[in-house]
Amino acid sequence: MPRARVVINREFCKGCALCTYACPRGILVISRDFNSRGYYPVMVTDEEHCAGCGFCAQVCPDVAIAVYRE
Amino acid sequence: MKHHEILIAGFGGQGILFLGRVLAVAGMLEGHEVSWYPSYGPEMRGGTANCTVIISDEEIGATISDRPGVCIVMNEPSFFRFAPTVQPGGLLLVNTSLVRAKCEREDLEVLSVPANDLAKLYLDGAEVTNTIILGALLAWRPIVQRESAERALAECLRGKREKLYTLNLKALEVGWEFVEKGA
Amino acid sequence: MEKILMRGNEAVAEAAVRAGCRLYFGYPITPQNEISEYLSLRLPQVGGVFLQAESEVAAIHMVYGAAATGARVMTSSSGPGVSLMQEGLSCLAAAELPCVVVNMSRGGPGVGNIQPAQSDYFQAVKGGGHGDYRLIVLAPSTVQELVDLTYRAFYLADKYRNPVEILGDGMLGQMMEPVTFREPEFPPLPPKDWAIRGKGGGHRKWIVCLDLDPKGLEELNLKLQRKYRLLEEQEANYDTFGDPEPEILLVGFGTVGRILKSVVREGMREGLKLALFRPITLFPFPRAALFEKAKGVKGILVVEMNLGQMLEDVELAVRGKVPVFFLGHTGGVIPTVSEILEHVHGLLREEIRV
Amino acid sequence: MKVVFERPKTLLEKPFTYCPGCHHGLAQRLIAEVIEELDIADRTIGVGPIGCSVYIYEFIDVDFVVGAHGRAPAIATGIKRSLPDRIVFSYQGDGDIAAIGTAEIIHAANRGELITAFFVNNAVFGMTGGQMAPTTLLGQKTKTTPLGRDPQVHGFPFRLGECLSVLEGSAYIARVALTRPQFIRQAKECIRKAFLTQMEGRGFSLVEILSPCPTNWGMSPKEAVDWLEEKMIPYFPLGELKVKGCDSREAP
Repeated sequence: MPRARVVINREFCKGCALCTYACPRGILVISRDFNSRGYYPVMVTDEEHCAGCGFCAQVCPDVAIAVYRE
Repeated sequence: MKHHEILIAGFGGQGILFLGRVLAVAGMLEGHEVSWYPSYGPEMRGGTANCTVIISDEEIGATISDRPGVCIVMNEPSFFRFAPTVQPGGLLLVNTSLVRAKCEREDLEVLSVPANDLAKLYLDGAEVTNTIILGALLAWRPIVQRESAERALAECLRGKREKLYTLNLKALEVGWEFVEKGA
Repeated sequence: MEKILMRGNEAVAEAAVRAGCRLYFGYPITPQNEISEYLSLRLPQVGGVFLQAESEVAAIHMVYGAAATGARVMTSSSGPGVSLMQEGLSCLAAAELPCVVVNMSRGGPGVGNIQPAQSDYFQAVKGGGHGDYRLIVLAPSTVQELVDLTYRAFYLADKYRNPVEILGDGMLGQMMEPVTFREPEFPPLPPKDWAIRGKGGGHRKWIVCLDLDPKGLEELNLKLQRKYRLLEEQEANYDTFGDPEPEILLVGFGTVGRILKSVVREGMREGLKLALFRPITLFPFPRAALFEKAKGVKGILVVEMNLGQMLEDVELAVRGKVPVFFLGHTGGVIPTVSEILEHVHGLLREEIRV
Repeated sequence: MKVVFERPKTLLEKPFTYCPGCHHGLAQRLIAEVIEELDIADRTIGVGPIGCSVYIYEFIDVDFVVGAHGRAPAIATGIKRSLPDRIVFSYQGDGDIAAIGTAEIIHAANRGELITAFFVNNAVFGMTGGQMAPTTLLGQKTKTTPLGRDPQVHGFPFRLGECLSVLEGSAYIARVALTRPQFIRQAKECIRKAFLTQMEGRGFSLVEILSPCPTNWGMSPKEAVDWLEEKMIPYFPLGELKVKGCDSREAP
């Protein structure tokens, strides 16, 4: 069971990747599937490792990320 | 039918606009149509002032006149500028205290009133030459009744300037008497 | 009712307050400063707001903001200042916000001078700023009419959700005439449910003066045009005076309109068959009425304190059926009764063969 | 699970129309959060400008008025004077507030107008396609400074915040950036203080938000964020420039 959960709104994300640099654990990457607007949104590679710090959501210019923690 | 076009001219500080306003209010109080149109802007700030008052029994169209029937000149520059414009047969009222030049036109009625000298003689030199001139004008030609002018003075001197009312009444009397006793 | 001898500028200010105007934003410019001077004292007495802005540009946008809240608001200026306000007026027209703008116009172009002129006619009636819009333009010719049209201006602004310009001039602003403040009764106005006042418990609203979608913007423009057509049908207004079957019809607005009244009166005394047609609304221009009135006349003489601006609307209105002549002065020169009358005689002698 | 972060309700549920990596969305999220936390959405009126910032009216769930280029402070003044108990803010870019609308913002501040201005400074004209802004840095290349901004020709980058700080009517002026989580936390605090300054009737308030424009800077979002920190912050230092009664440059 992961301790935290990152929910990415794939339709809001524009793949700017700023969250991937903000994540202290490096578990966010740009996905290979584009969304309906043609952007490649981010995805979580290893949710087990998420500490639920919320940095990704804080820096997201598109407010496309929600974060939850135990 | 009553219809007077009166041009009043002089320099700033002589109460030109005030004199015009008193005339207009007096006309209004008598139930006539009236209008008052001042010169304004840099012309006034440069020291000269004039206004046109029209008192009429019919609705007033043009509010200025290029040939006024009555013209009051309170200083010399005004005399030179406006005396030639007066309608033939019209009245030119000259403040001879300040206008030394003589009117060459023979088609005018000329009324000479040494308003500043009268003020010095009877009113301690108070700055009410405008009202002295008004008194003289109304004694010579009853454009409005003297009582209306007195009421208009009260109307125009309401509030802060109320204390000047008595002085102005006296000034009106001085001008009136000057004409009555034979100008 | 009591008559008060009042200066045009002060009369318009008092009428605005009585019409319910509670906010004024403006910037000093001669010859209309008495409007703001009067309101700076008067508006606080009725719980209103007077604010001297840093420029006419700022003033008109303050008007825009206050108008968006549904308040009755006005500004005033003269020629060069009204030019600076065109940006805001275009926005007010686009956002369909009601407000009243008084232009006590002066000599132009450029800084010009401060004497009365009517050379802002094109600017006032043809839009003035960018885009396909019109202001409602009212042209009073006496101080009493200035008062009556100020009441009407606020009513029309609210009724049509459109900026209204009162186009006066330095003479009308500076002169005094007796006035009474007869408060007119207008039909009830629809509620301002569009006003921006914070969403409260309800849904949010917005007022914008842009639409980046071409179809949307065209739709707005078509809606505005429908409004302008309605205005033409319902609000075109004018005054006539003189011979019921004139040979020469004199046409002039505002200050010139009243001078022409003297011309007609004097001409009729001399046995001339003259009449006056004086548009009171410059937009909508009383085209249909003028077309009717022009039937049977030998000629029309348009007189303006500009070099032929309303002239174009007169020509359009009579559609070439009657010869139209023009006499104009500008730069602060005021046409005189005798000059105009002489011109009329000249026309009858030479131009118009009876 | 507890919520660490969720999109605020006052930010309408639709994707931003800004370019990838642009901080407008972030700035608008913080404003929406503060409005929500202060519980003032029902009596807040926003004033939109022209430029990329204009889209704010599509995203924050409060009443909005949008007017012409640079005039938002005048429009906000009209609204506030008409409805003194409402909370009125403008949201403007650098071209809007620091070039065409300089007079309006300076005089609104100097009057101590009880409004709050948010100033998004990205050192370039965004919507018109990347021309020089008053805040363009020396040497910075833009569409109209193709060889870099030359002070001999174009003058110097304009520090609006400092300029407004010296006015008697301004009560709260701060400059913030949104490039890292701690900056973002500070920014939100400044935005909150700015609104409170207005609500407490202390005077005019402004928060300048340094923001990247990857598209017009010709950079990736990450490069743009780095460039902002390396180049912009040294010229436009972060912190509170004015808190009425004291003159402090400390970060909140």
